[in-house]
Amino acid sequence: MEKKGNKYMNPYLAGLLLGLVLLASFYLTGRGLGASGAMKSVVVSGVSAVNKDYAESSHYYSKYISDDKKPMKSWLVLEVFGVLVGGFISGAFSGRLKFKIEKSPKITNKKRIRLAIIGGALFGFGSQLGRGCTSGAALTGMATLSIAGYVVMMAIFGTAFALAYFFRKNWI
Amino acid sequence: MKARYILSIVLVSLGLIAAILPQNQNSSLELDAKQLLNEIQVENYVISIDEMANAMINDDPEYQLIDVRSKEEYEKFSLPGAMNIPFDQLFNEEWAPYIDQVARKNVFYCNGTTLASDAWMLTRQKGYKNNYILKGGLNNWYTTIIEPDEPTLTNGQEAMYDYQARLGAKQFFTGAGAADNSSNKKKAKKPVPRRKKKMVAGGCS
Amino acid sequence: MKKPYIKLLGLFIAILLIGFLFTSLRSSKKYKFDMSAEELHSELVASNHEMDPNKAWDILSNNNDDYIFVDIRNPREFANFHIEGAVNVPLQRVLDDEFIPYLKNEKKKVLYSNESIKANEIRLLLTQYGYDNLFVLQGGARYWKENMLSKDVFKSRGEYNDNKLKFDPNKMKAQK
Amino acid sequence: MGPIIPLFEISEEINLLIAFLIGLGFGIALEQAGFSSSRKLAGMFYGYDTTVLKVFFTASIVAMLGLVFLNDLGMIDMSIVYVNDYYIASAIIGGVIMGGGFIIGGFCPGTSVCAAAIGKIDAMYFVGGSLIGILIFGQTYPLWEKLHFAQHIGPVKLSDTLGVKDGLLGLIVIIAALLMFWIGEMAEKRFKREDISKEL
Repeated sequence: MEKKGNKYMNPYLAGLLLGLVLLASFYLTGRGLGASGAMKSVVVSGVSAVNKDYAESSHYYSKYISDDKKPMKSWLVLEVFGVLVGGFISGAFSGRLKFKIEKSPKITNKKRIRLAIIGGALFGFGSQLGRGCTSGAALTGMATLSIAGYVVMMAIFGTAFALAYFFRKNWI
Repeated sequence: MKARYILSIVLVSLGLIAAILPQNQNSSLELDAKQLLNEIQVENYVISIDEMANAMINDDPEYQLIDVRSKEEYEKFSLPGAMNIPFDQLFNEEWAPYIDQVARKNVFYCNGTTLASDAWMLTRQKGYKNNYILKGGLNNWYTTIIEPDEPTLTNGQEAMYDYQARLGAKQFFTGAGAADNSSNKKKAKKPVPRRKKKMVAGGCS
Repeated sequence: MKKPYIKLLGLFIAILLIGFLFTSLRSSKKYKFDMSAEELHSELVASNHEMDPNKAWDILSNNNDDYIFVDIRNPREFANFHIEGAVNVPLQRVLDDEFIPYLKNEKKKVLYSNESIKANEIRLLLTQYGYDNLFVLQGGARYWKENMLSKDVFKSRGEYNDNKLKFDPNKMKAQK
Repeated sequence: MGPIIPLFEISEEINLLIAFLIGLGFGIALEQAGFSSSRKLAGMFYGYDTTVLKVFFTASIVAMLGLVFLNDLGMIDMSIVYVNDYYIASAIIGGVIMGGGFIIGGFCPGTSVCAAAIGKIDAMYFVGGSLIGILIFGQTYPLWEKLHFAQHIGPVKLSDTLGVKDGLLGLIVIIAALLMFWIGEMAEKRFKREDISKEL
């Protein structure tokens, strides 16, 4: 089975690996992992590149812009860049590099992409409101036993379970 | 064997160990007894009278004298430029910016040694840096600067230089140029931003 | 069918054993303070643990068994001179297990060093570390040797008063 | 004693390098776990593949246990380690919106980046969608500002609220997670979808 090259690692082993990475992050930097924060940095620097005055006057963007720090030169951006490279390396070693759209055969590519954009937009919006995504709020928060982590985790998975029935055609 | 069984066993046993461990809070700043004992042995927290007198004459901004005696004693007599932090108020929040900082050498003094050494022990144990003790306190200051013993020939050249410097210092502190005691209480130097232990900024937002 | 369970049970017991062994070994190596700096501070403000040399003299001359003198200087200094009946606990080793019997007992321990400063610091350290009944001999060995043991009958012992101002600040100004 | 970078005031460049290396590990772990596949992720909610549950909980338990042991060995100052700030309303509402995004889009931000790296086109659109979502949030921020800061509790730990030791709560979480793993593996048998599993 291993020879086929597209089999994934045992989930528990992968979890152990991910947990050790998270622990290393805590030990080295005192903070956990994150992903949506980097995307926010991209948005913030994009907005301020288009219209700097507007970005500086906005309550939201101005929090992340100041003269001495550039939003793109932040910890999370570099970390997510690492995820991109790490994913690529891992995919290359396991022979999984391939352009494709993953979906249920019941829906068209166009619909899958439309759903991906809507889902992404919802996730992006929610991550800003909820102060972090699955990695930044739920995974990291659970490891530090913070209430916020458990609440966000339960909200995400609870909602996804509750809505799963309505979107079953997209996946199975 | 299924991975889940092994994982369950390992996690439950580690969890049991974790559950019986006492919960203690580490502090990266505070010293434990062994570390503090090492600091006491190394003894680089004592500032000699000569060094301090020299700094005072040159108005060295690096030093800040701190009088840890009571307010009454301080008002009666204190060294020029000293500020007053009475020992019983040592940990009051208002003094924190002065005793917990990294920019200057704070020199604690009292009449003898006890209060200053108490103050040093307490602040050092909390992890504050840059605090020192004036060796022998005011009594030693008086006998060294104001009534210095004239060195005999056997004391060597070094002692003679020290003696000369002390005579100069005496001139400075008691001579015509010395300011009146009431006005030489210079204002304490402004507090600098203290080294605060703060939580890492993290998360995703 | 039974074998895997035995293996798992073995693994379970092995991890637990190693874990407990590890935790019990580690706990003996900690030098955590019993008292926080704030607690010690309020204790220092409230009470006085200084031992006047004259009182110490009385204790010694009365052979008072409640007290024990502890010399925290190094063994060489101790060999040169020490107060009668004192035990030697070198400063760098005060936390070692071998000296616990001398320091952790019902008796009142009077610490002294060459001067009072080191003894005072060690007293604070040990108090915070959970020891009690510790006092500091004011003036230390030097004052003791020079003033208490002085053969000069004309030199009165007087009172040890290093914690008071020994000079008159007003007189100092009069020298101008 | 850790955390090393904030305590030893290590330079910003090293910090960013470490960020990259940690990201590298994060990416490899996500990809190896199969989080780069949206149908595998979504399988969690239909029972045919509970990888998400297993990886997610194993990872947080390993890190949690690791923190407890590091703390006990005096190797980490937990008072510095970041604990997520808890704002009740925004955490719940944000979580609900994210849950919707998860089931519709099939990714979360971290996994979408990882999936985009190995050429999943839907993941690339998901990343684009996230950027749009964040932009929308930024543009309409005045509407949400109040909600964003409502009911602030602060960085509170569950163990402190319940008044138990971190390690004991850890044991409870472990037992709960192991129960979930067991249920998950039963569900995988019950809702088996060979057609999907083969494709992944």
